[in-house]
Amino acid sequence: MLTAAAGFLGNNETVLVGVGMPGQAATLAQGSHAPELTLVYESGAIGSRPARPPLSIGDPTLFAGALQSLSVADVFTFLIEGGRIDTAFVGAAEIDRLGRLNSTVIGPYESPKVRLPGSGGACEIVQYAKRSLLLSPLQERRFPAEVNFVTSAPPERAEILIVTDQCVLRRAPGGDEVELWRLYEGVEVADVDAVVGWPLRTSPELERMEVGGGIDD
Amino acid sequence: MLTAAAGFLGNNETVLVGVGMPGQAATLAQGSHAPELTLVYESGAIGSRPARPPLSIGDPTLFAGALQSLSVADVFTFLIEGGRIDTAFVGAAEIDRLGRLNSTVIGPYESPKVRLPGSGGACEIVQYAKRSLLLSPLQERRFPAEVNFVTSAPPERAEILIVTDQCVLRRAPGGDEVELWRLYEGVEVADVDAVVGWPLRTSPELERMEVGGGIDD
Amino acid sequence: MAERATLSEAVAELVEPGSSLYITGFTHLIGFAAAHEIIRQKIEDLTLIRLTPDVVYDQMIAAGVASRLVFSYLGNPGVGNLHAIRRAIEGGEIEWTEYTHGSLIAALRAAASNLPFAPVEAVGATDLMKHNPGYATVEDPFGGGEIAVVAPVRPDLAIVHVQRVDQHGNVQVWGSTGDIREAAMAADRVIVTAEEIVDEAELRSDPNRTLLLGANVEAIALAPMAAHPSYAQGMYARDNRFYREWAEMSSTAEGARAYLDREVHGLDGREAYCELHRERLNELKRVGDQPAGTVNFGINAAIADVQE
Amino acid sequence: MAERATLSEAVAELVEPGSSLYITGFTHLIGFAAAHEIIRQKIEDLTLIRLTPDVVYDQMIAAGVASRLVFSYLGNPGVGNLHAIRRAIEGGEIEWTEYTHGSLIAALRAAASNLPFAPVEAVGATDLMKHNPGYATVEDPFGGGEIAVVAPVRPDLAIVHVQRVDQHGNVQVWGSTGDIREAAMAADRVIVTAEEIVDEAELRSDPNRTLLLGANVEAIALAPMAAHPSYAQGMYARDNRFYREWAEMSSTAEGARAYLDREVHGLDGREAYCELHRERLNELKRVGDQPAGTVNFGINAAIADVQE
Repeated sequence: MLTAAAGFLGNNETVLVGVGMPGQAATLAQGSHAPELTLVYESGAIGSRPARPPLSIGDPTLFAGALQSLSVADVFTFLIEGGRIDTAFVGAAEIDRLGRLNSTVIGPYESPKVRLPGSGGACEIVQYAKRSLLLSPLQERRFPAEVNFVTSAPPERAEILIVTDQCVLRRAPGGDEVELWRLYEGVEVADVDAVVGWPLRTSPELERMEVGGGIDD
Repeated sequence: MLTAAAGFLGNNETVLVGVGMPGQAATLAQGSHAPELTLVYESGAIGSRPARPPLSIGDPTLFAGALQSLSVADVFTFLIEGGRIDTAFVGAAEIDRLGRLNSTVIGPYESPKVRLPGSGGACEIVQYAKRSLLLSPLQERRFPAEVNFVTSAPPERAEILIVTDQCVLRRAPGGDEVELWRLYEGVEVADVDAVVGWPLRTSPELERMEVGGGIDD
Repeated sequence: MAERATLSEAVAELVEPGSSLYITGFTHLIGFAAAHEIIRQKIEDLTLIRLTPDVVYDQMIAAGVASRLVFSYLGNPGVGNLHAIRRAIEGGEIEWTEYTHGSLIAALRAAASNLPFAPVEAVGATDLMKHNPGYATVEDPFGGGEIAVVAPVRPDLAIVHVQRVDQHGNVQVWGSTGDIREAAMAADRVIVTAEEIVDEAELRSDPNRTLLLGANVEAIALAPMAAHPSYAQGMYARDNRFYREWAEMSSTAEGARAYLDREVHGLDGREAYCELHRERLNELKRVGDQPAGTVNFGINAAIADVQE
Repeated sequence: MAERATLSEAVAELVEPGSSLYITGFTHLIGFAAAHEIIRQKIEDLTLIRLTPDVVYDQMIAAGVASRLVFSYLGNPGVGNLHAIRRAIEGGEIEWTEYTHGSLIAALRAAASNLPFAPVEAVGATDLMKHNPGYATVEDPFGGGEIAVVAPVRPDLAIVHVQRVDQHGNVQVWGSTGDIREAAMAADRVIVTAEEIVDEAELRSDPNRTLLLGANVEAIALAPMAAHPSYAQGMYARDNRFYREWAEMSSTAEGARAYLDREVHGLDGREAYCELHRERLNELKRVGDQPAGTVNFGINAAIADVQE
């Protein structure tokens, strides 16, 4: 998943990342084909060069030697809502046919079965980024036809890429729903169909994709 | 006028000033009874200790050794609109019975007879400061019953003090119109009435006032 | 004007039962010492506001001092869940009001500048709109259709932990400045706790680094290591081991309570806490030297002559 | 990504006839060199946007390159009137749109963050409401009555003069930062002119001082003394004598034209201008040494071990 995600990052892009896998994917891309990537953390660390892996997005290692330190208000105002994020890594427990994300709750909102972290910046990030990139294992509970709660909803002009451990799903810019777009070696369309909770359309651009680091890296 | 204005500034106040007379009055107060005065320039220089008189409100001498440098946006957001200005010096070509100020235009707005500087920050400053303080010579054209153009209008809760070369006019907090409040030595009520363009009320608190530095300082 | 106080005095005087409180720090410079002091003084029925409740509010909620939580992201950053808060929410033991980061920071900014609302367009597309009465819509008078707006969020009190403050309460912070300015300016009153109290002249050498003015601060308390177990740039690292241990301890109500009994109620203040953890704190404090470069603020003092 | 260019190339490529332009600087770091270059290249029909048009726009309007002015304060700061602009407005020779400082900066911020409007309550009480279609009112959905709002102001281009920039277009400014961030972030494109081009490492030593990212800048031009006759903190003083001379020269249209013929059209670029004024510039550059104090950004690099 990391290698696949890294492959989608272009050089010269401004990428919003978090700690963990997103940060690792971006670092991977920086080390190979995208050395000019500008990393943005919603904590306000921009262009970080961490001396060690960050423990959280406010970790001093992300600010020491960074290009810029912004307040949270300014990151949201000028970079996120300003539409200056090319690709944003986001997290979610569920993603649905329309590319809407749920990271808020399973069960009724007022009396939750499972209370999840909530939006954080995801609502604004998904609204304004040119492309949102989700890393998620392909599991049935994560891909319902309709999310339990709409935490973030991509606008029509935005692209949504969902990099899973078996395939890449995509809602194209201007598109109306999520489609099967890349299939890793050894995975069949039927394998994906069996998991996704709606009749999954196949993109006219569907291709096989070789994932360098292996599908479980 | 300077000495009179300085006398109205309390210690521990946050005072918004400009270059010229307001800055001089504040400096006078700082040098005598109000050493803890915090000076704010709308340029973002806060707590300045200028090594020489500033040429404009963005003069580096106001920033070198200042307590804080804020962007113009942050001065307006956090200090001015935040209601954190105790006393604000403002300028105007006209002030009327209701304490409204005109610094925009004489004659029709679209085809001005005299085009004045405009609001600058005055609109927001007068709206949000606890007290606005105007330095103005007592001249007929400056005190019409109704201003030609409302550039700034004080809200009911705010105080307006107009320090002239002959008297101090005031609209008390919660008051409805400007009244004669202090009369310098040697000036009579009739002298002021002859100039002001409406039947000027006399404050129940009207007192004689001795102005240290002379009325034309 | 800011008054010097001990942390315990400042909390006793300014944190009122039933009031709303914002402890700042976006995973950095989190005011743990103040939170522990509030728990120790059993000041209850609080409304706790923070973008990221973090372990600090998880502890306060485990301690039972809060009746309401206002937040935009519930997580133990880099570790996982906040168990005490999840238990309280899933068990219906606490009221909560939920925002997104962008709209909560906008709501604070609206409060800070006395505006009746702030536009927060992105929220319009979410289900959160239905669950928080602090959101509403207005018709864009310039023809853009219906737009979501947020009402101001104005805490009664903000408690701000910073790297340094001067004797008058003027504050400088570097590295992550997070939510500090917006929360402090939105609040009616501000307590500053600081790693160091320095001379005003040190701050005045670099006015661009000053985040808050003493004129807007009620109380200053010297409180070294007050952000432990979170970080302070240039001073100490996060105690990540503790963040993980808390995740484990707090997975039961009993575990959380045992911790609080031992390290909060069982100690008479922050000094005892630092003494207890001395060795660990000394490890965390081993930070390298990475000084900010300087710039020249110098002026042409002779310009008054030059210009004639 | 920012490209290196000469000032003349950047202006020729990015300033389009008929477009809207914001030259930044709130009485400090005003981009005079860029303004002169636009006049020299006779790029016309511009909409000029600035909180304080200052002498820089007075010259551009005297030169006839603008058809519209957007502003919030018309003055020659510390000196008096802007004669060319007053003549143009009183003579009906130019269109204008007028704001207050607070609402124009809010309109730039709204543009910078893609919001359809910003609330600007104070403007509601003024006559300006009636004369600027960029203002409207909405009903506060939280019960506060009618509230004034302002539409976004989005310049096609911002030209930003700064103390230093790195090879990638990342910008640092100290002293007054004024309107730079809001104007640059509101604009579709940004040209940076700088006193110095420094290595990225210098900026990285102090990320809190970075005002703009290179990722959001189109072109960088090295342009020492480009703010003359205005100031650059730590570099040179304002040429106040010139501000006064301009007040006198520009009191007639002929006087203003004579100046522009001599010092703009009559010179082939900023280098010739600096050469012409060399002695004067050397006087203005006599600034003292007043270095900003440093702070430590150092981290605990061993934390990964410590935490186990």
